[in-house]
Amino acid sequence: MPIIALLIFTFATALIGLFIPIRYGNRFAFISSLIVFIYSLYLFCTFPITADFQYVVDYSWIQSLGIHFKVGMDGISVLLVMLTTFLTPLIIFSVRKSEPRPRAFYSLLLFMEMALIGVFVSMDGFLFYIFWEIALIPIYFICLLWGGKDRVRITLKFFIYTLTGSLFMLVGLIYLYLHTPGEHSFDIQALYTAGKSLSAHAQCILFWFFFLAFGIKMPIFPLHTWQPDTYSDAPTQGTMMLSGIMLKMGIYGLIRWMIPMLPVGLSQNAQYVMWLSIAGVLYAGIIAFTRKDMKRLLAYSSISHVGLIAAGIFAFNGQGLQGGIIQMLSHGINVVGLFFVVDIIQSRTGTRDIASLGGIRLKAPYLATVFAIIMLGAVALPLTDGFPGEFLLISGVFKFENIMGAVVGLTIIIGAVYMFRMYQRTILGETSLATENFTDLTAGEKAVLIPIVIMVILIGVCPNLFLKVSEPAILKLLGGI
Amino acid sequence: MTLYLFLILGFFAVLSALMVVFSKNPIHSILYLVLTFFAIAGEYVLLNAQFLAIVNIIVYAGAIMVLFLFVVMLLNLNHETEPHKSMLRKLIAVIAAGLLMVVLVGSLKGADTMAIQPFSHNAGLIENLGKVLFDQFLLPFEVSAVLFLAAMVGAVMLGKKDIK
Amino acid sequence: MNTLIILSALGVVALFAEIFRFRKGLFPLILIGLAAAFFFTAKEYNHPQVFFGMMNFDNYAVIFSCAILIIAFLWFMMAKNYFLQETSVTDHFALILFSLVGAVVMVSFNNLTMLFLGIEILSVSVYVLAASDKTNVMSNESGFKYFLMGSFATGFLLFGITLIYGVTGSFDLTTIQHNLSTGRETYMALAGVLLLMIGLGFKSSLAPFHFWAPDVYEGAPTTVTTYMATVVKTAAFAAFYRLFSLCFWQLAAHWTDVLSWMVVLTLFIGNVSAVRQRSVKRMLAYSSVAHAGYIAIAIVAMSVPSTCAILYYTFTYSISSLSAFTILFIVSRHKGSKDISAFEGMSKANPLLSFTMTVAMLSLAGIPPTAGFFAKYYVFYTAINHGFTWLVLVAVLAALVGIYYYFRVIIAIYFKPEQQLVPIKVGPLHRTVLIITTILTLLFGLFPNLVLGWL
Amino acid sequence: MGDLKTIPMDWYLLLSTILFSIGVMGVLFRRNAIIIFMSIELMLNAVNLLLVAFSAYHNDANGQVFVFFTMAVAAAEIAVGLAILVVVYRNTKSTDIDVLNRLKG
Amino acid sequence: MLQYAALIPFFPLAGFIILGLLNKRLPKNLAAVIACGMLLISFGLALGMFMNISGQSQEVQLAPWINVGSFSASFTFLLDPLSSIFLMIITGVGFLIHVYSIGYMHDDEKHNIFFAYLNLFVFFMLVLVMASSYLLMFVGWEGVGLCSYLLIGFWFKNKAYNDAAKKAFIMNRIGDLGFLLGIILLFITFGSSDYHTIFTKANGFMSGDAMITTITLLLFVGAMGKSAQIPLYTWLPDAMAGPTPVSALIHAATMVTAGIYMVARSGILYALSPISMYVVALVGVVTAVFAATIALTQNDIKKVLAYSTVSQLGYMFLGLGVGAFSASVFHVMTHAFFKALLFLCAGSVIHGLAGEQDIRHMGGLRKKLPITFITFLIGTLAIAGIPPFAGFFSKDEILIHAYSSNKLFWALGMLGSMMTAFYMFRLLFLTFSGTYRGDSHKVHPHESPKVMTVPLIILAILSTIGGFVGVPESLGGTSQISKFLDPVFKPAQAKMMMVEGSGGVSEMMLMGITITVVLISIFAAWYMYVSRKSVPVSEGTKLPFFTKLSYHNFYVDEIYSALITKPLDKISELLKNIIENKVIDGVVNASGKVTEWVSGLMRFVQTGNVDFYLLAMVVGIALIIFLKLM
Repeated sequence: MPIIALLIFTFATALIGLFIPIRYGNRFAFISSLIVFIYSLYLFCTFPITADFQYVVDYSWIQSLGIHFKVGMDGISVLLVMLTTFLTPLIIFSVRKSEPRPRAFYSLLLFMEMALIGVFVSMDGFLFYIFWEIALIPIYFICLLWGGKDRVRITLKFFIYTLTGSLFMLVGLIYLYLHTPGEHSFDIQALYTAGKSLSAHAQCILFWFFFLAFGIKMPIFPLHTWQPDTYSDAPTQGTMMLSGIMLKMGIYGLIRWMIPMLPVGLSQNAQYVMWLSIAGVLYAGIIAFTRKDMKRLLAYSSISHVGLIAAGIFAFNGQGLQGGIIQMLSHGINVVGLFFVVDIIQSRTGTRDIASLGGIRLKAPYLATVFAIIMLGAVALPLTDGFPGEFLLISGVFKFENIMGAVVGLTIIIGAVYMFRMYQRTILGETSLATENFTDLTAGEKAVLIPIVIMVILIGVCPNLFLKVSEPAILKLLGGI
Repeated sequence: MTLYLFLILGFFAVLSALMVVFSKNPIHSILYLVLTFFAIAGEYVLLNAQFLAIVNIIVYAGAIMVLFLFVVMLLNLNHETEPHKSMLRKLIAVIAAGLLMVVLVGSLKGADTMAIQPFSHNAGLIENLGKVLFDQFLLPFEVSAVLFLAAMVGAVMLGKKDIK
Repeated sequence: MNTLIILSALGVVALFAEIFRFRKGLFPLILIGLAAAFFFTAKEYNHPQVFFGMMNFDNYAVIFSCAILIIAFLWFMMAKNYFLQETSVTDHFALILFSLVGAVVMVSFNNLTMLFLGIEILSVSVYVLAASDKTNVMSNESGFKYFLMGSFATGFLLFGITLIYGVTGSFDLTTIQHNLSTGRETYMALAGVLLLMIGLGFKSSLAPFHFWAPDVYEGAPTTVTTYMATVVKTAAFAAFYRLFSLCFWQLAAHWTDVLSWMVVLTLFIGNVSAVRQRSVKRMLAYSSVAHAGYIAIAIVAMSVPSTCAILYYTFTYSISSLSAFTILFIVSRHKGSKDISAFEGMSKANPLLSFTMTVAMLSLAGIPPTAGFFAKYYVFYTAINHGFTWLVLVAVLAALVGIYYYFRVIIAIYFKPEQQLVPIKVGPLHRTVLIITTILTLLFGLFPNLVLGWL
Repeated sequence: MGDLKTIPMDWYLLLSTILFSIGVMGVLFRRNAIIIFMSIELMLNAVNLLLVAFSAYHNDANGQVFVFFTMAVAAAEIAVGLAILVVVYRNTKSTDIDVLNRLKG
Repeated sequence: MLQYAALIPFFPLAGFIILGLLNKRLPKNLAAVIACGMLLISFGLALGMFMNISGQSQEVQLAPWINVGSFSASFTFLLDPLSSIFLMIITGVGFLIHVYSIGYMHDDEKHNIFFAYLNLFVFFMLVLVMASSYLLMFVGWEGVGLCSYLLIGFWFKNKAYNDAAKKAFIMNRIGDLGFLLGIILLFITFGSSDYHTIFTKANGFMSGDAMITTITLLLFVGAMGKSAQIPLYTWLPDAMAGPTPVSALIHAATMVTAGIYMVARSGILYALSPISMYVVALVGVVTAVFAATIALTQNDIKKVLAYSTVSQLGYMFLGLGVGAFSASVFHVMTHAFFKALLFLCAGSVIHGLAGEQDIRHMGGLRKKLPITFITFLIGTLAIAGIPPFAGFFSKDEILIHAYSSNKLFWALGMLGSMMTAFYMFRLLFLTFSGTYRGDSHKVHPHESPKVMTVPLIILAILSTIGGFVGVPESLGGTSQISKFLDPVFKPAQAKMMMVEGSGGVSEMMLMGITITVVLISIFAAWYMYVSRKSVPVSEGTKLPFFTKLSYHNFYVDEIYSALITKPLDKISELLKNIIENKVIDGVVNASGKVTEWVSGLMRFVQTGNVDFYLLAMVVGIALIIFLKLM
């Protein structure tokens, strides 16, 4: 029931938000998302740490097809729901007052929050797919309506790209559904059973179908080319949503749906997909070296980070999975923070071009400090949030195969190179023409960034707080195969 | 005997059908078409469907062909206004149609070895037909009234000049 | 049967209205009549009746009739304004009502004679309607092309019927089915089946017999195009499926591969051709061809769920198309252009039109939570269930191309800066139609059981 | 074949197929819409012939009744068709089908 | 008592938090007092621990950290003799440098932040040495790297300084990757990263085990990065961009010795792998000599000291590599004293000359800066290895062990210490003797304030007497330090079965040789720079080949740049412009383009001519029937 409450509440606020007087639009959206956050925090704090799904609700939806409205949360879901509900208020709060058509913007954000929560709690394949796709619509419009110059082409590409994957996933889901024992059903357990009973050949083919969907969403090299364009052209809040939460959908899909359903498919293809992921880590990282546009640089860094997460998850051992989960949280938090910083810089100077910036620290020490801390999280310095995840992931991959671990480990060097380069050229040095009149963080901006900074350190120092929540679910997952 | 009759009528039908297509003057085409219909009506008689044969002549050769003639006259098409297609396209048309024929004939030939005894059935007699038509086929018969109504309304609607 | 009587009577009344100067009251009367027809049809649900062995009003027929009546009802609401400016309103209404008779016959036939007559009644009316904008050469051309090709295709359809008759000695579906199952003369029967498939494929615009569709759709008055894309298409597929599922399923092994290749071709041509269209109307025409391809997948994978798939798909597709065409109608009348540029930047001044158009496009593109998604889902499900996974993969690729052109409309609506902020006036009837179609699109998308539950 | 009194069904099939194909050829061959309409009539007649033959073969009146309906349909169609043609002619002053190619692409 | 020692790191952390949060709101003096005070408290606790440790080792668990299944890591501190020595060095020398900084940084506008960073650094350094597991050590390890980054780039307006900071961080990261992979391998091999568990389980391994060799080599990569060994040493000379106290604290006394600490800590593992030991020694000795040759020609006062540090670190690794763990730790300690002293003196000189660092513009400062001169002299004597100064004992012990292990290493070591003496005295002479060569109108050399000179004096004293804790038995000493460390290194030494020393007589002889060689070097330096008063030529003049090579650091930076940095940037652009844009995205876009193109073609098929449509239909029908029925 709590889950239904979450979904309905977010949906209702999204609707109501359309009709709220513009003056109160921001406050309304922020407060309602804050309520959602507080409620989910309550759920999180009282969450019983077992491997079973909690708060399960099961309604029959389309009887004739065995489709149910079945939702529930286990340790993995609850973390991602938390991530969503934590970031959404921040993202909403970070919207600038000057944004045109604010009500639609907030409503789309809230609507998206609903869809994302839905994705993370679905226990029915069909429902999952519906939420998966629904989440795409608001972000599409956010990018289309408030995006940059080349948005038409880019958003369409983004949409078709992601839909390509999803449609293949749909085919895969239907195929699995038709192999569920007895009365066909989309229930997650039934799909697990169905998937496992398939021949190795069928599993491999389905594996690639699903991989396409999740791989594009994340994105994994070489399915990533929609991403840098979209990130750099979308409005910052859209980028935050995309990178902070939405790409976790792909990773979550891997963990929740793909791997448990197709264990043989995984074991036969893990080699290839892991090498792809690792190639992505290096490839995107190296490309990030010379990016001039800050958003683009972060976009590539995101690909690089996600490649690592994917590799860890495909390695499919305790470290890899747990690392993946904690890294999902920390990556979400870091990347939202970083994109917001970029947004601040852009709104002050009108440019994201690294070369024309510099010396911001002289004018805005707070910004510089906050940026530095979040960046350190991104480069996985111990005691920041990036470290536990990255360490676990690398060791997970290493455990799977030494060479891979060693190669993927290069990320800690590469990441440092591009991040520090960017930091140095934008924040340090002498002021440039663009940054001469730079002003430091406003109270509102601090209100967004400080929670992020706190989370960066909190996860770094006490990762156990989160790891222990997902542990039973992960163990069950590992044991189930 | 009947076989020869069949063949002769068939020959006429085919020949005049070809003339319909190849005649340059539309009026000639219409007349050849009438000839074809007569030949086909002859075949009907051969099959002991006298009523249909008569109807065929009345409806087709009579009504429809007059309609055609009427339109041709109305549109003043009795002279050769039709710009002919290029040889290539005509050739393609002939080939395509020939192809279709070959394929159809090929697919149907040897499908079965049934034979018909002409003049030996009474199914085509008017009384039988009447029974079937107004008993079994009453509903289609009535529904075809709607068809005619629709065609009539349509033709009138298209034909009449709008009062502007 | 009642349905037929009511519809025919309404048609005749419409004709007389011209004579008795009853035009004003005609429109409400027709709506009431349609509602009554719907009521009497619905009453026959679960009471299958056979009339003279010619019509079988089973649940399939009842539900498709109801669907057609609902669509027709909405269509009348949409088309009213258009016809009021014409002098021959009553003729139009009468023709539509007659054609509805044909459509109802097509979904309930139990005899090839009825099928043939049904198709012809529907076609003849629509030939005329397509050409009904008499002074417009486009409309003339459209009607002429439709007529010429339609009657040509009728020839093949008839040939097919004849061959079937030759093999089975009957026009009655039950007898045909029975006689075919004894396996006699399969060869000729198969030729008959293929020719019937070609004839019906023409009516439902499957490639390579689709060529008429884009031209005719574009040239015909928008309201008539709407009618063709909705009622005619629904009836055509209902008839197609009814015939093939009742009579020819034993021969499925022989014709599914042909049909599946036709589907592939249709999906390809329909979707790919739509990409470069500037005219929204023509784009929708191609999209209509493409959708025929998706629906035909359900026929290829003939099995129990196919019925539901076809019902759901045709019905929801009709509703979404109705919505899209209505907006196109409104916009093109306002801007004087059917070009996609007419839609540019209308989002700010016309939130209702923009929103409903977006929903319609999403539905046609098959994006959840709209009905279009579930329709595609159900078709895919049917096909995979029947082992036609490869066909589904083709359809998936086609759907991706589809996104491309449907989204161009959405982009035009939202993206381009507003050139003029004049809100387009939307009449109350149109408004009602749009709201109803949009709500139905979303409602059926979320609760497909509302449609599926009946079959 | 033997008996002159019996005619093989195949021959009817052949004859009507040939006539049908000539109709098809006519449709493809000519540009004058009226001739094309006539060719279509030819196709329908070919089918009618076959129907009657089958009817005779089955000794069943249904086939012949169906011919009635075919004729009815043909008449209705041709009436509508010619009406459309007249409308077209009014606007284009031609019955050449190739003139009608504004709708394309 | 020992329990309280676990609190040691938290005082500097508290200092950092207070200074960091309040920052400018705090008056400078108060800030300085807080920073120094925190360190003083820590030092007090460290001292108390040192007094009470007497060979025990104790773990203090503070909190769990990461638990994943069998994998677990916690915040646990290990208190044992080895860590206590390092604690003493860090807090003690650190405190002095803090005090010195009060004077040195007095006028800097970011004074408070500077102290905050220093405190943070000390915190991480303490974590590093107190960690009871490799993973926690890694926390400190990366933490000090971060602080080093922050402090090198402290004057962030200068691009070169920022570059230096970034270079330091990234080079360290390269090493860290090795370290990290080593830790992961440890986890996989031993199921834990706790020293205790690992060292206990390591006893079960054979000497020369491949896994252990891999692990130790990977760990050593980490050490090479942090302790600036070939090939990862180039960041350290550049790191002199930071304020001089930073150079003293981080890049001389403490952080750079982390690598030595780590290898010493892992003694048992290294003992099990002769190959790794050999590699450590080889890298160490090569670095020692190589860096010394570069130091010979440098003209920047801090650069000379930096290369000297690299060289001295090489000695320490040599010591580790030949199994002289306690000797190396001993050298770490003495080095901390004298190198901190030297750096601070250099700072004092720079301070006195208003920022001048080029020794070609110095000279004759003996009179102007007497205290600095004397303390610098003591430091120089100590590093050169003149008895009884601290450096002599520690370095000699390393050399003696080297001799008994490998004569070549010893010979190279000798060469190195000869050069050391030369370049140090060259520095001394060029700076303090002769006449002032700078622009005396603009710059007025002056002695530094008390707050700076007092730490100098204290460090000078330590450099003088520090060596006595490790006077070898051959010289009648008791070698207290090695006894003190014995509990830590015993198991390792037992594994190695090394020959202990090579007999008293021979030791005496080796010492004699060393001293002689060093004295000759000093004389040579005196001859060149005092007697002949030669001064290094100014920039731009042609230099002899080897001098040039040495002066330009053998062009290693240029080589790295040409081989690694620039190609990577090129590859980056190449990947983006060719692979990304043309190939991958090209395929994606092409699919769209092809669709549009085909769509364009399809428009020609829809000709608008009915007869074509009809023809297509007929052909279609014929084809269908043909394919199906023929």
